[in-house]
Amino acid sequence: EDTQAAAGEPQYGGDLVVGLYLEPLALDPHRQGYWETYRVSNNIFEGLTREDTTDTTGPTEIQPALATDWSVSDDGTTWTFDLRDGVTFHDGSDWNAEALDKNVRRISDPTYEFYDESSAAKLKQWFGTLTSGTVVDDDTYQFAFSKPFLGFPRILAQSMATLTIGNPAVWEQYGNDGFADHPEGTGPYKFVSRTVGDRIELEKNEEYWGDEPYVDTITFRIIPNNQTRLASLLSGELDLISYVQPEDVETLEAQGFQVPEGTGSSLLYISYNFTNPAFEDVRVRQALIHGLDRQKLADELYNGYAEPQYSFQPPGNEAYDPEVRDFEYDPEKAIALLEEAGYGEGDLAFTIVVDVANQNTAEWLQSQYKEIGVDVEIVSLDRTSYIARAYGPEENDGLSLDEYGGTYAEWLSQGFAGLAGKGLDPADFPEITGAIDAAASTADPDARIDLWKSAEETLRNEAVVIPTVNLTRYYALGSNVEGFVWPATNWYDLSKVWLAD
Amino acid sequence: MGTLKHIGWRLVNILPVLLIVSVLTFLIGRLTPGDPIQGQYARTFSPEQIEGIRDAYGLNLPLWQQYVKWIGDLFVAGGGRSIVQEAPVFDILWPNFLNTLVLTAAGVLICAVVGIAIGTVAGAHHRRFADRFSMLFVQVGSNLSVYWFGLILIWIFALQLKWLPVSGMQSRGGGGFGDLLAHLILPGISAALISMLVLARFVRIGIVQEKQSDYYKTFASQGAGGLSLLGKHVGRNILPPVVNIIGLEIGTLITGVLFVESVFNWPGIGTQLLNAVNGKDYPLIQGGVVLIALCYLVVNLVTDVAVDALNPRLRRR
Amino acid sequence: MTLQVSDLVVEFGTGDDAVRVVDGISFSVAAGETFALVGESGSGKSITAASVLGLLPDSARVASGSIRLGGSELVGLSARELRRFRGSQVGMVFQNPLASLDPSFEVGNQLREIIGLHEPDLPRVSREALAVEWLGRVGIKDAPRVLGSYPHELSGGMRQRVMIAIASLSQPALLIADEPTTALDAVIQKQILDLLRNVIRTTGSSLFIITHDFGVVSYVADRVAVMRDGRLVEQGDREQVLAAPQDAYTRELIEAVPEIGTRFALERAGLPRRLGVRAPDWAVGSGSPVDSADRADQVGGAAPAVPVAGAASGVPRGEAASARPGEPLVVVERARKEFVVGGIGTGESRRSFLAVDDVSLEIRRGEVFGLIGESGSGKSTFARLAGGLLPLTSGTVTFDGQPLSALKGRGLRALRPRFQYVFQDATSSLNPRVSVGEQIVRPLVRFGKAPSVRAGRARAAEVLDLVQLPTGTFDRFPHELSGGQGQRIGIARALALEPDLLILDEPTSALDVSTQAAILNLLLDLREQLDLSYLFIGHNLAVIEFVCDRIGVLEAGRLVDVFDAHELFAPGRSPVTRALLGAILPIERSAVGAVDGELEGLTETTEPQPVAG
Amino acid sequence: MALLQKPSGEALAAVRGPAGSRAGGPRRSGARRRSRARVNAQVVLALVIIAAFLALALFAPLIAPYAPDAADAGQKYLPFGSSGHVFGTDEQGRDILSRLIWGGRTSMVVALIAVAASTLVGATLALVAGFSGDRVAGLIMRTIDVMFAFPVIIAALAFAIILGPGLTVVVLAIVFVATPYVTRVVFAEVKRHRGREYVEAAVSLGAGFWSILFREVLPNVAGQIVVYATGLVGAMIVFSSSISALGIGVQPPEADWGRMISEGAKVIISGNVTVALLPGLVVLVVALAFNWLGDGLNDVFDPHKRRSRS
Ligand SMILES: Nc1ncnc2c1ncn2[C@@H]1O[C@H](COP(=O)(O)OP(=O)(O)OP(=O)(O)O)[C@@H](O)[C@H]1O
Ligand SMILES: Nc1ncnc2c1ncn2[C@@H]1O[C@H](COP(=O)(O)OP(=O)(O)OP(=O)(O)O)[C@@H](O)[C@H]1O
Ligand SMILES: [Mg+2]
Ligand SMILES: [Mg+2]
Repeated sequence: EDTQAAAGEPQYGGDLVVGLYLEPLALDPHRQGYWETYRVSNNIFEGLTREDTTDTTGPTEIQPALATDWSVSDDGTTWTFDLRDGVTFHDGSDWNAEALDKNVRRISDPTYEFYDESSAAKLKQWFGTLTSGTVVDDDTYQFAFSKPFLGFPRILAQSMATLTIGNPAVWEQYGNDGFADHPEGTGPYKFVSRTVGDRIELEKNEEYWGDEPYVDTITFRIIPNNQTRLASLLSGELDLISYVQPEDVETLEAQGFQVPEGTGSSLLYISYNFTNPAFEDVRVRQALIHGLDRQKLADELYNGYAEPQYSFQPPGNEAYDPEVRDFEYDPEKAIALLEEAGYGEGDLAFTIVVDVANQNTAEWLQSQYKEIGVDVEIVSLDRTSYIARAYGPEENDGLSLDEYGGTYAEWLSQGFAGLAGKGLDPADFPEITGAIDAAASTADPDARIDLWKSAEETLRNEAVVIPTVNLTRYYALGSNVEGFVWPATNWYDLSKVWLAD
Repeated sequence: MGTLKHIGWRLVNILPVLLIVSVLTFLIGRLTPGDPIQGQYARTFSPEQIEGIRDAYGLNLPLWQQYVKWIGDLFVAGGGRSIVQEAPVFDILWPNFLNTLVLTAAGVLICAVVGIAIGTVAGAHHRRFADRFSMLFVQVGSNLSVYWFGLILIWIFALQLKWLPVSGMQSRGGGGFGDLLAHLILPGISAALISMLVLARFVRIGIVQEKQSDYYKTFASQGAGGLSLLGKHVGRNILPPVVNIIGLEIGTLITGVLFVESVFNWPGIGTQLLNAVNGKDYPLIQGGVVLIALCYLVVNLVTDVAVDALNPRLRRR
Repeated sequence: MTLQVSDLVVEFGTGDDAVRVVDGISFSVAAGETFALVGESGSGKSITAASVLGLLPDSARVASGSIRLGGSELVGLSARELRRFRGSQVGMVFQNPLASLDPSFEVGNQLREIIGLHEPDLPRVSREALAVEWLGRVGIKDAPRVLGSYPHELSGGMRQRVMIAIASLSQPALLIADEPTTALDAVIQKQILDLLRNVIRTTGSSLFIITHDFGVVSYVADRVAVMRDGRLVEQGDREQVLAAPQDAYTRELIEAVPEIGTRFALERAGLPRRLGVRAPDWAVGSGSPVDSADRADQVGGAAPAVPVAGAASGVPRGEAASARPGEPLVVVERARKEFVVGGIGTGESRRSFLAVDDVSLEIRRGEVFGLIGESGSGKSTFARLAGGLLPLTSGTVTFDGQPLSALKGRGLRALRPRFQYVFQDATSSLNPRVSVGEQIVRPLVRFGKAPSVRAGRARAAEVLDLVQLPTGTFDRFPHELSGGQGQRIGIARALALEPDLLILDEPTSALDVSTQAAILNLLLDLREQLDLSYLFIGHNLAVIEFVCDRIGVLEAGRLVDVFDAHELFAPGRSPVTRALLGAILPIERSAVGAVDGELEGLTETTEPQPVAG
Repeated sequence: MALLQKPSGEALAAVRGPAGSRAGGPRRSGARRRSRARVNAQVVLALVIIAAFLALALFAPLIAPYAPDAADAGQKYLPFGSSGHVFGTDEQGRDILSRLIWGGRTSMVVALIAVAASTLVGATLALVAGFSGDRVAGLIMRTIDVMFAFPVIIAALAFAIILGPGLTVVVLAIVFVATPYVTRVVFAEVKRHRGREYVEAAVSLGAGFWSILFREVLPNVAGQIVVYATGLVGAMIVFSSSISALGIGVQPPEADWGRMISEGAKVIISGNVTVALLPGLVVLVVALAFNWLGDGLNDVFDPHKRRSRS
């Protein structure tokens, strides 16, 4: 927010170069994944709704995008959207209910010529209960679900497994597979070119329906090596980078770079291997939470550029409550609980499985748990092997580390589904599943958030997961980059960014 | 066997080698845990949903069918489609591959020129100061991790002195050939260092040994000396190992520059392969390995033929 | 320009470890003069020669003394300063010509380069022409093929001639030739010596020649020095040294020179066929200053050689051996060997070259079969075929009833110890990285000829002793040996296995006559004791006649003549044979002038050559 | 055996020189010549360095001031020369000096074992291929091609997945990477010796295939092999850092130079010089020592050098 305050009169023009830390996935609105992808693609595609990307504290408000208005039936199953008028795709063709319908059919209607099986599979999580999509008139469209789905508008504004809008003319011309090579939507920037492994270039969409974006072109460069990305920013080759390392914050600030403070809506969390019998005992799980000093973790490992987290709902989430606490740091208690569960000092031993990127966290945890008499061994793996191991754990595996989260309350059900992949049998936790089901399918908009909060509470009480920290410094910008806001979600809006001289 | 026949035979041999490589890569990919879908969706999707996506990508078909389909794709469908990037494999790999070749060429050139020069100086001044000093220079250079040393180069030349760019192949807004060269210098040097030491050491020993040979005396006795003797006769006699090592170096760099690529963010095939591995993107991994394998095989073949051609005793078989 | 060497001391190593191999020698070579250095193998001749040009091995250095060339001191000059003298003023033919060419370049290329060193402005065509001309001068007829060949594709003699051409073509003021004609047949040898003499005569330069061949000394030398153990034991005018040697060693040397007819003289006298053994009348008649007492002394105080040797077998043993009708040991039938030359990458069209052309012969058990012929006629190639080292293009080789040419792997290897091979190029045939002792021991142990390594060593020491090398040689590496020492290692290595057949490719070319005599006697002794057979290739006809029972003559790969050694001079010999005989260089020993009448007659019938004056 | 004794050669004796001065050059006692390798200063230095590091590794528990995994994250990234932590601390606040000392245990041993193994395998394959017919040589060299063609990361990952990450994987990955190189380098050297006369001589002396390879040709290429192999030691420690960066190597918090380098590389630009530079320098010193040792050993294999009495 301070960047805006300092800003003078915004200027148009220039090339904004953004350093990404990951190669984005396909630029296809229905196949995309990862935030880093969305940080690129939300300049090209828009959804029916969007999050308020000027809100730095959250929960972000849902704003109209390609839809101007929406309403839900009383039973919570049917959503009707009024579509924005006068919007065109990048090739000039019209945005209307027909176009939306083709998007819907692409992911849900096997009879459609361009039904895309893989998109459908990926979107099934939210669209599995979709019973019909109906063109009411040129500017009105209706979604009908078999169950109440009050979270729908916010889901529509997400990056993954959701229905952002692509130009149907493109898949009609190039086929479903060809879309990613010719990504076209309605967004403020148009796709120019992409070299996988190197860069993606966008140019300003002169016909954009919203406010005119400032910079003429945006170049996204993919620079996975943290040090190189840092150096490229320092040398002025980049204007903006994501995934700043805590170690680098001071260096950057000392040299006049901006490292805005904020919170995304994700968190680092530790989950248990439920196939390991040791973790069947809730006391053991609680002990491991009591034994963890999250404040110290944030201070020591992240140089204070992270906030400790106590809830499985990340900050920025609509159901996030900063006040809730799970099991606070209390090593004595942890030791006592372990004792109770039958583990004396050194009796409990397991491995922590991590992605190399989180190796230092694991090392820190290792010494932390030593203090409560738990012996931890580290297995640090490359990304795929990590996922494979974490989601197909070996017997002695204990903990694994992930980072994820979203602004939508339904994230809780996703996170919980993910835990199931790690061997948690939902049937063992009927209270949790019950609470989640109740929240997900409520038809009462006023009760919805509270239901999710209490679902989170059941989860918290059962100690099925250890929320850990949330990073507070994630992006860094050159000193001449103005108008950048780190909203309380996992991406940003570049159409508001401008370059000072 | 005649030379031509021999080359033909070697060319024919490439096929089975490629076949084995392709089968192995395929099997390693499929038989080890983890898959591209799980990699992307495990955190938020339930196991059943993930299974559904796998179906959509045909990953649940019998292995042999997948293999056969992929082999077919190699020839007609641009190597199949990347599961993660959703694009034809060779469309993704080809530009990166060319970039890698550019970097490799620069690396090999620098390596050959500097390595041979240092080896020559050292060999010609065996056990004297120039020998020790110049060898120390390459020894130091080559025994530093590229991963590490590359960053130091960046720190010095790009951040402190601001002479050279940090990363990538082109400056903001693109640039001409000069710009490319500027981007090529640091990665080129880093790549060259990987094998420079081996080359320099072989040149050095070669020279020392050749200088003891009788023919060296013959020419010395005729007043030949200095560069002509070193360059022509010694040079020619140590050429086979030198060519061999340079051939190896080319091969090495094609995948070995992975770390150079990573440090200097050179958009090359190594990075792609690493991405592919990280995402367990089967078609991309397989296509990449086959492409690299083919490269290696060709480079090795050319090297072998060249080395044999350089040996008069082997040439006329 | 004169070469003036005074008090030259050359040592290997320094300090206490230093080994002195040249021990204070002085001599000079005047302009227009030919100076011959003869002497014991390993006495330091080559080292002396190499020190002139500063081309000593790395580990050797001139410890003291001076080498002056036309007024400039060469000792102590840097390599760069020395380079001014090399080639242009001093040319050098190294002792081991077989490895002295760059293996990676065609001969023509190397010749052109060296011509370019001396005449940088000469265009390529003229260089080529000059190269061809010089190859012609050294007796190479098919110059184009040779120019386009790699060194390993040439015969030993061809390479040696190329070396001579290289050293001579700049017509240096001083030409140092270290045993320049060892691999050459008599005809070529004479041609080359004539050439060298001519050069010297016309340009007023000097020739410093190291040789073992007293024929050569007689033919070209003005002055002669005799070297032994790093010292010059005698030096003087040729006539004086040859005719009236002062030093006992010189006398010993001269006496050991094999000459045409010696064998028959011994036979007639009923004496064993051994060199250094002379029919008493002959010895007396020769007026040699070596008196019998002196000789008895050398025998080591034993009883006089002749009676003892005779008594040992009762009959002249040589006769007995050659008369015995042994069954055939080796049968070669219609052997052909074709080499392919040219082809891809050589810039020449691919064609084949017949090195051995339809040769059939037998070697009988206990026989010494001599093979002679011009250089490049295919002797070594034939020997390799007979020894199972090269595959035949067609034909068969049978050894003791077993078809060698059809045997492979294990079967062939089992036979290996029974036929052995002494390579023409001794140095190259030794493994440079294995000590010579080890190289002798290995085959012994391998074939169970020595039950243990220890026994093998003992045995190696024995054979080293047989070939007159000190036991200390055991631990040396090939590069630490002189030419003759290396050659003897090759012989020792093969002999130690006691093979049935020994193929000897110019086995004594690098040996001084005294050592040569010892080796030849040894071979003859062994043959008698062990019933060995030899295939003996040589250029020195006196040696061939002395040791061989039958002789075959090769010309351009074809066997043109086979005859009994007694019939060497018989009418009906092929023109090649006659030419070779005609080119023999007699030794001008004034007192020996009265050789046996028979011998003299023979020499006359074969166009005796004028002796150099 | 009794056969070839001194021939009955009184006649022979007649041509021999006076007793004691047999032909054969200058007298020297044979005994003193055996393996008087003059070890040069460089080799001594190299051996001292290597021995020192091995000793440090061996006695790590006694020497290292701290346990290698004794972390105090509150004390992280202390610079060089800090009191209590002379070499500073790393991102977990562990003592770098102690980690370097302990790290030698894994790094040196791993590199040595792996390099030795790949040299053994590679050199053997190369020798065999160099002296075999087209068919066998082709088979060997094409197999090597398969290994070559396989990108390192994929191979390393495959090992890691099959065996689980750890030391064995590092060793195997190094062997996998290094073997084809050794093979091709040695193969080219070996081929130069095919057709040499000494080999022909060995054949005529009845040497069998293996004997020619290992007793005749090997000594002639051993120098090159040693030079190459010793060069690999440093390179492979460095390479293991790359594997570590992929998460395949030695598992944390165990100390390992390769891992320390890759961790250091994460903060070079950030300016944490100590943690970034020290491990690299240690590996450099060790690598240099091995290089020098290799050059020295090469001289030992070269009889020209071995006897150089200078
Ligand atoms: N590199 C070396 N290291 C040690 N000793 C050597 C070396 N080269 C030669 N010698 C020894 O020096 C002595 C003189 O050698 P030189 O080659 O001069 O003998 P030579 O008189 O030419 O003998 P030949 O007639 O056999 O060629 C020999 O005893 C030889 O063994
Ligand atoms: N490997 C080869 N390739 C091609 N030609 C060869 C090869 N070896 C020998 N020759 C040729 O075969 C012919 C016979 O060579 P060989 O060595 O048998 O001669 P030689 O009779 O032993 O001669 P010298 O007395 O000079 O040693 C020569 O003309 C030579 O150039
Ligand atoms: Mg000599
Ligand atoms: Mg010959």
